[in-house]
Amino acid sequence: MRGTDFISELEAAVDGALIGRHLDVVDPWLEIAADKLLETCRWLKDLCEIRFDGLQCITAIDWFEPDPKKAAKVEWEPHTEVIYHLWSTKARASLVLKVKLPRWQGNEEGKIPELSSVVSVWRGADWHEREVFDLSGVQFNGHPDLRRILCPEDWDGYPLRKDYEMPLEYHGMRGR
Amino acid sequence: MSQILDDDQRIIEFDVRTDEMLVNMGPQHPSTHGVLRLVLRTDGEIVSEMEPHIGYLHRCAEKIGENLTARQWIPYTDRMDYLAAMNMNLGWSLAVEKLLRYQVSEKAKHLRVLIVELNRIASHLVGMGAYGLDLGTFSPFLYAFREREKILDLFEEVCGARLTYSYITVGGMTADLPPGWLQRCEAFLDQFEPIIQEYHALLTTNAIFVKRTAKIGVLSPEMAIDYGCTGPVLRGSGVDIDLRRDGESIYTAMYDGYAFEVAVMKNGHYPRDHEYPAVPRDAILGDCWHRFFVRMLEVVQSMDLIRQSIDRYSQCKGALGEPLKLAEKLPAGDTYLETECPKGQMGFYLVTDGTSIPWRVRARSSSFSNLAVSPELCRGCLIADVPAIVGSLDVVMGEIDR
Amino acid sequence: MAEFLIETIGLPIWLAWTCIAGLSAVLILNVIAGGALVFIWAERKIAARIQDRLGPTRTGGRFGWLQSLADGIKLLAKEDLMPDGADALLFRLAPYVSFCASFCAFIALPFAFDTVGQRLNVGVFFVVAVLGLEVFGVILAGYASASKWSLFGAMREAAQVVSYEVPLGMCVVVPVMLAGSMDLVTIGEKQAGWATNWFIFHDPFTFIIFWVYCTCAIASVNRAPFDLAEAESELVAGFHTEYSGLRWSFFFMAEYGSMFLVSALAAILFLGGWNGPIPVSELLGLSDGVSATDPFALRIVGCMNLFLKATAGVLLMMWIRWTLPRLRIDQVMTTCLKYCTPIAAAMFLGVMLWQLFLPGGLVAGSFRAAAGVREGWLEQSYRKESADEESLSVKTLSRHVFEVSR
Amino acid sequence: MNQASFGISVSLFASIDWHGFFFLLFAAIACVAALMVVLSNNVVRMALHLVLSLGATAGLFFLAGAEFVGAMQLMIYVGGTLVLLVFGVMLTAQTQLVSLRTPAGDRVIASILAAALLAVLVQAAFSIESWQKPGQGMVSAPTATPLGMALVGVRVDQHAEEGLLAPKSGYLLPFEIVSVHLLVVLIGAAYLARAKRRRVPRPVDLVASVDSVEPRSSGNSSTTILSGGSE
Repeated sequence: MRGTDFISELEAAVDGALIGRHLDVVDPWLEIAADKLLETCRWLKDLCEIRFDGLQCITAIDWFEPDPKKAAKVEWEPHTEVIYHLWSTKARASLVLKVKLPRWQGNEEGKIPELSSVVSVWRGADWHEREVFDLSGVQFNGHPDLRRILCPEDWDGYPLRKDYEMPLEYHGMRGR
Repeated sequence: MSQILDDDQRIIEFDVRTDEMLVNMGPQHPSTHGVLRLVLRTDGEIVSEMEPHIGYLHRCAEKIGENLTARQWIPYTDRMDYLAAMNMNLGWSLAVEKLLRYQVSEKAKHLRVLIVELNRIASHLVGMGAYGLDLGTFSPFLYAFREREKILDLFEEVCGARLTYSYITVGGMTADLPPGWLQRCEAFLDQFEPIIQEYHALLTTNAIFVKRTAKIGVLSPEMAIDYGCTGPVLRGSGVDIDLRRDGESIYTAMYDGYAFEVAVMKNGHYPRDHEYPAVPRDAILGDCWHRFFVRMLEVVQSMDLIRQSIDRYSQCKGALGEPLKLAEKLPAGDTYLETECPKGQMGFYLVTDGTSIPWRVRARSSSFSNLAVSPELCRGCLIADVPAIVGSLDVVMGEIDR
Repeated sequence: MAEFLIETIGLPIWLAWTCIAGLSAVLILNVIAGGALVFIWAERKIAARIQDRLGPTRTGGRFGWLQSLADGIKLLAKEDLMPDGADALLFRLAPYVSFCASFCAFIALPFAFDTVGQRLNVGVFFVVAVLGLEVFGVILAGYASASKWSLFGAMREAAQVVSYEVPLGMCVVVPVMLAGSMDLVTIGEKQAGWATNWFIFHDPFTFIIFWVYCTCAIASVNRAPFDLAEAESELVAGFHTEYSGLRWSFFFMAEYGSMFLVSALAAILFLGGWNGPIPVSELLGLSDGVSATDPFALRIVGCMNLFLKATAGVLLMMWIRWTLPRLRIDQVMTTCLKYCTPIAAAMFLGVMLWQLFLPGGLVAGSFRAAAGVREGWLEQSYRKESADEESLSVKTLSRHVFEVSR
Repeated sequence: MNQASFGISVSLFASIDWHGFFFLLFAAIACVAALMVVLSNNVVRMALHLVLSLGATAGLFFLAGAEFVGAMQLMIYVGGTLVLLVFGVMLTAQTQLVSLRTPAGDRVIASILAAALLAVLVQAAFSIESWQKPGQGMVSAPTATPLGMALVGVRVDQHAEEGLLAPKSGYLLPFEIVSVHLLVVLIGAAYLARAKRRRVPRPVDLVASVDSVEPRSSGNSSTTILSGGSE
């Protein structure tokens, strides 16, 4: 059960989930629609013939070029991307899913993008999602307790965003 | 093999009902490994809720990675799991080489196996010693560090550093082995072999150690996989996964032709390539004792690997090969690679936009997921078990907080 | 001793008695305080040897023997902090309660035949009772330092010491039964002669009870596998987390004092106290075997014997401490309630039956064969010269009684 | 220190009847500590003063030559009961219980009752003539053996002759009954105070019938699922 028939089975199982496929790169990946993510993951873990029971890693990338000169030359427009690395412990197979989200909810500054949480599918996602929320600013709906995990609770701003400015002062400590 | 616990050892009916007490252990607590703060809600001696707080050692290595070239980021990988820096370097170098589709020389491959397995022994020694410290006995810690010093001397001869080596870089190694190093390494292995039995006598088969670790913090295989636990924690629960055999092709290629058994309990017994102490009667698969025992087996396994790699390395003709240029241009794209580090599977995710500086760098830490399971294991145990459980997960804070 | 001073030096009576009283007080206090200092140094050296390192070598001469002095000065110089939430009176009082309890037991502890602070007829009982008081100091310290962790330490310690008094008491009753009296001096004297007279070799049951006694002793002194109170890994430093400087050293001295006390008690109860393995003095005819009339010099040898045995006990405790990991609190309780107490009870029964049927003990060869169970039990060493106060001596009384009641 | 004053202090020193001095000291400690128990408002202080007072009574027993009873007092009361009492106090004296304010009204009533009881006791004490003259000092042979034999039935201290001929029944049986009775009471109390604890679900309970996850044919490296299609 390889490649194409896996993809066709995925499309059959969750319609409208698969938006793009990029198979000729070093690590082939599939692009999944944001609203269909939870359904896809549940299918991959429980119903798909190859049980993807291991969630290796959740990462968020901030595609945004701060200085205008370079921004002109760049072919993608600014967005936030959340990447899920899954693997199956039985079949020794790995899979990469990507979800594209707007940088800010409805494009107004300060409201972070929303995405459904996959903690109900893999318990391991709990801390990974908290880290993505903490460092890159992605709101995971349905997460048991979405709090900052690495930065202090009352830290503002999302450090791994490209346009992030270190605060001038934090509790009396000089920032910059 | 299902053993439902009849004598509910962990639920102890206490007559005196004291009120709930919120108690926190750390961050400067001597038993937690580094700056980890555990908040326990205890009722008398029983821990009803445990929540680890991390982030005290967060140095935002990933943000810095967005301004450095691939080779310049190597020293940051050293500081993640500072007890096994060589494995970290290897993981990052292989990820970049996978993106570049670059093959290192045969000699470099065998040298990498040698160095990485030696570092695994050093890391497991620290794990064993610190675990003895958690359970109250101080002596094994010193025996472990006495042996580790010898390994660090060997590393010092190779790359000049004792803890953060930055020796393995993208495209090979910064320097070849000094003359006579292989003989000294072999001498170390020969004198280290009998000492392993000492450690077994001191801890593994020690009645009180068994009493403190058997049946404590039992992690079922499904929960281990569900939480993304990897390495000795996963193998301690009986899941037969070791990336050196089941990993990505570029990583398993290094171990091609090496004979080694994965240290996991398969249908009731561990691999028998050496005579190991028997599993105590009341230890269940997945408890603290098994996690500790898997690490002790891996030390012996690594010694075999080192001996094989020494033979292969000395037979290789040809040059070691120079590492890539400092500002090597990276093709656009992204790649993710996991390698088998002593604490578990350490993954590096590299996203590039065509220049020599990566767009995004992400390190997936093994202890991060291993620690994520600890609140589940510590629910309902005694206060004295919390360091035993957290110690058996062998977490390193540098790797968790990055 | 006092007569010796009065006749030879001609001191007035009261001066002689005060000197003796002063001397014995100083002796006891210094022996223990000095002992504690030596044990501190010994602990560091032994721990080092076990862990394949050197331990203190530079302080004061070759083997770092001044290390304890250095520690003492450091502790004196350290500031005596007190946490603000602490209950001032209790916080200051706790170390001294613990210190006094541990040292007060030395009053009744005989070092040689009659060289004892105050010869109590209920010596053993008194020592065990006072040992139980030491837990007060710990409880008060735990509560007064107003920190959750020390409270935990104090609670654990209280639970442990109170529950370990039960098996300890049972183990102590066996030698009392064999010697027929609670007076430590009598117990010690009963084991004079060859080593085979020692109670540990009296019969298999006493041998086992000796080891049960050792376990309970280690537990009641909070050492090695049972040192829950200051389990560094969980409770930082247990009840004396908040203490520093001199106050902390009092806890330390109390611990070493009671360690020495417990091993000295073991030596007297089971290992023949001040009697050496071979009765050299009798063989050389220096004394007629009944140690009451020994010349004074022999008592010095007796003291040395007891010190050697007690120190061996302390070194054993140190050895165990640096090899074994720590037990969990419920395992400590289980060992006490499910292992030590039942075994002690069974052995007690065993010794009683043995005593009934084989009064001479395992090796009947001891030339001072104890008369019979009743006489042994009743034979008191207070055969007063002036028997007038007592209408009839208890010895005749006892034999008659049992004929009547049979 | 010249000879004269040395002489005086020494004679003073020798003339003090040590026995009386210590008796007064211990009695004073016992009474003051008992008072402090009543007066202090910090629960743990109360417990400490109780310990002091009972310890002083133990001292009195020793002074009176009753070593066995003194040691018994030390062990049972101070070493056992009070440890548990302090134990209990420590666990509960978290916040509200630490300082107890007794209203003035109760104090007055309490003092009246106490004074009445004291009067009765003092009157009774002075009415017994054998207690009039100060005691005749230490008992000659303070040993525990007569106690043991009294248990068995031989009352050595009383008229020794008849005691010998017709030994009355000793105290052994009542002694045993009382101890068994206490044991039953203790176990009952422990059972009643047992906290009904609901079972905390633990991961171990989820250990269903687990056969360790057997791997697929080992030896080949893991590949991405998507690459198969494109090669």
